[in-house]
Amino acid sequence: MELDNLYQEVILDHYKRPQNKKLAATFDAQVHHVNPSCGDEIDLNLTIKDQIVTNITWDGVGCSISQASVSILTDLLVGKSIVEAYSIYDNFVALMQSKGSIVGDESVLEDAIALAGVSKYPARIKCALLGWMAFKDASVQAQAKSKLD
Amino acid sequence: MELDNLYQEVILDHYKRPQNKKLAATFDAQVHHVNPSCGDEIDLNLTIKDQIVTNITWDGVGCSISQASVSILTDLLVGKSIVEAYSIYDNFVALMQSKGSIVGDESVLEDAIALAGVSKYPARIKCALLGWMAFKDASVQAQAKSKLD
Amino acid sequence: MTLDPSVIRKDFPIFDRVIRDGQKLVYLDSGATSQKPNAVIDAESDFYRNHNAAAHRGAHQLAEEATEAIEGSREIVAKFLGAESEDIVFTKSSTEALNLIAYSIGSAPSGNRFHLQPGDEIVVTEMEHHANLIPWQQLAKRTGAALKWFEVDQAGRLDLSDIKKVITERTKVVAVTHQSNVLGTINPLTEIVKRAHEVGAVFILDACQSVPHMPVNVKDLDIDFLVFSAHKTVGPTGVGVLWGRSELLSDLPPFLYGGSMIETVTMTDATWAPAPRKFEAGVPNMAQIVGLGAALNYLSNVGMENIHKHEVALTKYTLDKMQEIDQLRIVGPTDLHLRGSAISFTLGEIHPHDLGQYLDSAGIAVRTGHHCAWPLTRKMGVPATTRASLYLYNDEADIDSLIAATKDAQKYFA
Amino acid sequence: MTLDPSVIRKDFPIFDRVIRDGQKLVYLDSGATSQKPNAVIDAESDFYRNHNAAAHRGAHQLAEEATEAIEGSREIVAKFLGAESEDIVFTKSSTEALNLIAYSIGSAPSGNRFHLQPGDEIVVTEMEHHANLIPWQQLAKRTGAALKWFEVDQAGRLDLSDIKKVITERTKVVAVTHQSNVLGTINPLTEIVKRAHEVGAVFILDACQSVPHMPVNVKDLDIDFLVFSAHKTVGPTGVGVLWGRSELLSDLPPFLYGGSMIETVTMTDATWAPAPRKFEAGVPNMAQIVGLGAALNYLSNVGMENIHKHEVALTKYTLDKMQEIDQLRIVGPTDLHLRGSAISFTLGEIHPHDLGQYLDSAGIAVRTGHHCAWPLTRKMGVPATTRASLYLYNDEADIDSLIAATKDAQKYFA
Ligand SMILES: Cc1ncc(COP(=O)(O)O)c(C=O)c1O
Ligand SMILES: Cc1ncc(COP(=O)(O)O)c(C=O)c1O
Repeated sequence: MELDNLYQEVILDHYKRPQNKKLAATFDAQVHHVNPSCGDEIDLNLTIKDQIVTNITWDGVGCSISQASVSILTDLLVGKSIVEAYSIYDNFVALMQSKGSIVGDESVLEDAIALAGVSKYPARIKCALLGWMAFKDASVQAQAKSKLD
Repeated sequence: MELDNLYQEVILDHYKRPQNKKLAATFDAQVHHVNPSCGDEIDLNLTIKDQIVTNITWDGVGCSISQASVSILTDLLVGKSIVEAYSIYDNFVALMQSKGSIVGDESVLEDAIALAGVSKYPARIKCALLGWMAFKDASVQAQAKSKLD
Repeated sequence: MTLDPSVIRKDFPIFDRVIRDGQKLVYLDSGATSQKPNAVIDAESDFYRNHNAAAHRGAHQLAEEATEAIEGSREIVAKFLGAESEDIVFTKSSTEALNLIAYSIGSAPSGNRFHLQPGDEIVVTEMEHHANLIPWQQLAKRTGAALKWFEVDQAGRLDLSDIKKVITERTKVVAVTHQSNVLGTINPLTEIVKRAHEVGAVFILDACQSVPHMPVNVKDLDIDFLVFSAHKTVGPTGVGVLWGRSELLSDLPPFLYGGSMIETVTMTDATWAPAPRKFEAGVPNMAQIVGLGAALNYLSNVGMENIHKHEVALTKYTLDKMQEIDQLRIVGPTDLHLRGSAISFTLGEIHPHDLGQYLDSAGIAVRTGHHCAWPLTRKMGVPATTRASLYLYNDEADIDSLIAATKDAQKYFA
Repeated sequence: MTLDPSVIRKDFPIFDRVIRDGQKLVYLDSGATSQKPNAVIDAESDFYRNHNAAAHRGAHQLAEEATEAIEGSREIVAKFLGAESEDIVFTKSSTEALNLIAYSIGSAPSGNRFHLQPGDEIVVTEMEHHANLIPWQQLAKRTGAALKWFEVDQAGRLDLSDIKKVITERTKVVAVTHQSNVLGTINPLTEIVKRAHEVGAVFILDACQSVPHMPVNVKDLDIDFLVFSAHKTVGPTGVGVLWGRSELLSDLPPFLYGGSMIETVTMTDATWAPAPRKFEAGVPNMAQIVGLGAALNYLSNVGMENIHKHEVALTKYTLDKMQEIDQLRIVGPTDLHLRGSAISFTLGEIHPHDLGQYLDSAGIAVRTGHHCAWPLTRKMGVPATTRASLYLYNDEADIDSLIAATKDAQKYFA
């Protein structure tokens, strides 16, 4: 079934057992993002220590794609340097916007590669990106704050 | 030529030699009307004495249809009782809006019957009616004034 | 006469195409936009091919024909609503029509019947589409008037129990939807209109979801303004209708300024033509206006009563079948009393977006989300719903497909 | 490459019809609205027949296709103007686009770069179409800003001699037409734009009469906003374009409120999506947007340079022939320097309405009147003019017909 390309096993797993879905009490930056066209919402807390992403926690409501995507993101980015994290972010956004024209680099994207099928469903790209946009926004805020400190 | 139905001899005559085209110094009502779609303008002065239209004078710029129509109107309505004048007015408006479906009563409309062809050119009906609307407006004002006197 | 959707569908060319690799199109998204019959598509094309010129602006034959074409449509619209031609204003959409009223009220100077000031009140409901909510929020902010609203209960009905407290002597504007695009609820207008007029307020009806689906007569309803969109009424995109009572249109200041809406213009000032011209600045959306005329003629030929009856029967069929599905919750009235054919629901833990995607893969088009009525979905305690919305071309087979695919989706996402 | 109007005309079905009992259509009224090629008519029909659904609003295949169709058009428009897609806003017309800018500026709160207050100045010209004059008159009245203007001389050119006095440190907005729809004058923008930017004003270009006729690149012109109408650009009725600089669109408050332009909505408040979405409330005029894309592709295939050259040559031919007619006075530049193909004239004592009617009886469509630029015709000392306006499908034979019929009219009304 064509749809199985979109709803890969990995995605449904993350959707049913989301990782890090409990907002940590301490954080460097906290953001709230919404997807106005469908009403999905996410809160995301981020901690960066010595240029390393040390903690990402979140809460939110949304479809399997948006929930799985942020769950995968937390698994993938925690422990990475901010430079690495941005590189993965760029990779992921490019994959999403590719309309299926690129397959993505599994060695970089790991589980996030399972979201490749989304790129063929234009209306769902925003779902997959919701958590990533929140992360990017939070990381900018956290770094700005660390400069002030 | 089809166009000759529109531009009857009588119309071109009135256009070239307009009647009563010189504003009288005294009047019961004075109105200014415009045709916003083409910019035609008319000033019309009216005097009514004992329910009789005693004087209509005018000035203005406009196409042959609008100029001839008001010229014909002045010839036709001066000397008529206001009741008769309104009846002729109603007759004329009905003829204009008839889309060519009625021929008009020459015994009532006299020279104004020459404007019958206008009813087949929707964009020109407003031209033919400009002076008549001004007359109607002025007559209402003049009567209102005579009640106050 | 009953209506046969399989015959109707032959008039709508889109049903000749297939969806997602060869599946039949089951279109259950007419609440968002309706499909178009050939009569409408051809009317637009014919205008371009044979009569195109700037209406109201030329003395040549094409301009005359263009003018007659759009004025003919104005008469069709007027007749369809039980109104007079001079009271029909063409806009680009209901959204524009509602903004027009709100902006024009907002520019009414003191002394004008529409003038608003602090202390005045504007009343809407909790079930309004954003297009009939945000313009009033903004008008309230601009003028200092207060925005108030009727609440919606958990059955999806307006709570009118405190109508005298909601609509008061201070109320100047009451703007209400005829039928909710989310819940399918048809609002009981008589009581609200009566109360609005009792306090001297104008009553504005958002008829986007009623005019396409049932007979609507502005005189019977005793309302003051009405708006609807052609594209939900088997008509073209890019055209909407504003109807207003003659004397109100005449007092309402204009909205868009430009060509064809003026009486005189100097460098510093301008005066206005009478309505409807006053509200129709610029070269009109002529081909779309002509298409709208063809659309209403099409609907009149089928018969609005027939369409309404057909939809009521199909809604009953749908509600019955849905209620057999485990974990399916209908968001909106479950009975047929004052209920239209927009049917929103949730399905256990399955997110509407995922359900919608699954249905799409089976060729079924529904809408998911907050349906541009976010305060309402929030009030109903759901982040989003799935909505099936029916029209004259839908039949029981469409509903059977929807029900079967919905059950399959439950397995898929289990 | 030169352009062959007889080949072009084959793409425009309206030229297959006849006028007033069997006469060939000589269409010289493209300044009011242009004719449409099959490619445009078919693009609209095809959208309805095969892809119709509410764009941006559904997760189903038709909605995806509708979204792609209109976003594809946005890219075509952007490329046509040398702009970015995100900076293209679809409206219903130029009239709406100009009103949008004026209303949005009018609602900019203090602190916003667009905020206007007494002491500020808005600058237009005496040759503006009502659509680029009245919105600014009204904005001036609403905000207390002063309206100023450049005058037009008897040759039909802007008098820029006192540019520093007209555009001053107080000027916030300068709104100017690229080409006069009456005179045919093309305005020298460089100097005006430079001065506007020098004093920190935004420069708005009414490109209704330039975008259809010559290459226009927003970056080269260094302007801030531009508007044009599809229907004058061989495109459908009911759609216009607003282009704005990214950072300006982002600061400009929205205009029409409703669906799809929001970020979040509660009963009392709302926040906005980024541009262009912020300015596109409601279900878009989708079929028309798609048709506009097809129109610009059509023009690009012919080549805007070719069209421009063709029109310059045909304008020269027309001006030359006209100047041979006794009592014919051209209202506008008689040389080709900075001159487009809208040619207004008067003919002795013959009223334009009568001349237009005579030409119509010969199958020739021109426009007569003040052409929605009443202050300008007044300034030029004429109550009205007759206007022949040319486009890619016109040729010398059309002009010969015009000239011959004009001479005949002189005899007829002598
Ligand atoms: C110079 C100019 N500006 C504005 C307009 C208004 O365009 P529209 O009527 O398409 O809104 C026109 C056309 O009528 C025009 O020629
Ligand atoms: C109830 C209601 N009001 C207003 C609108 C807005 O209509 P449009 O988008 O055609 O302007 C809609 C449709 O989206 C609607 O369903």
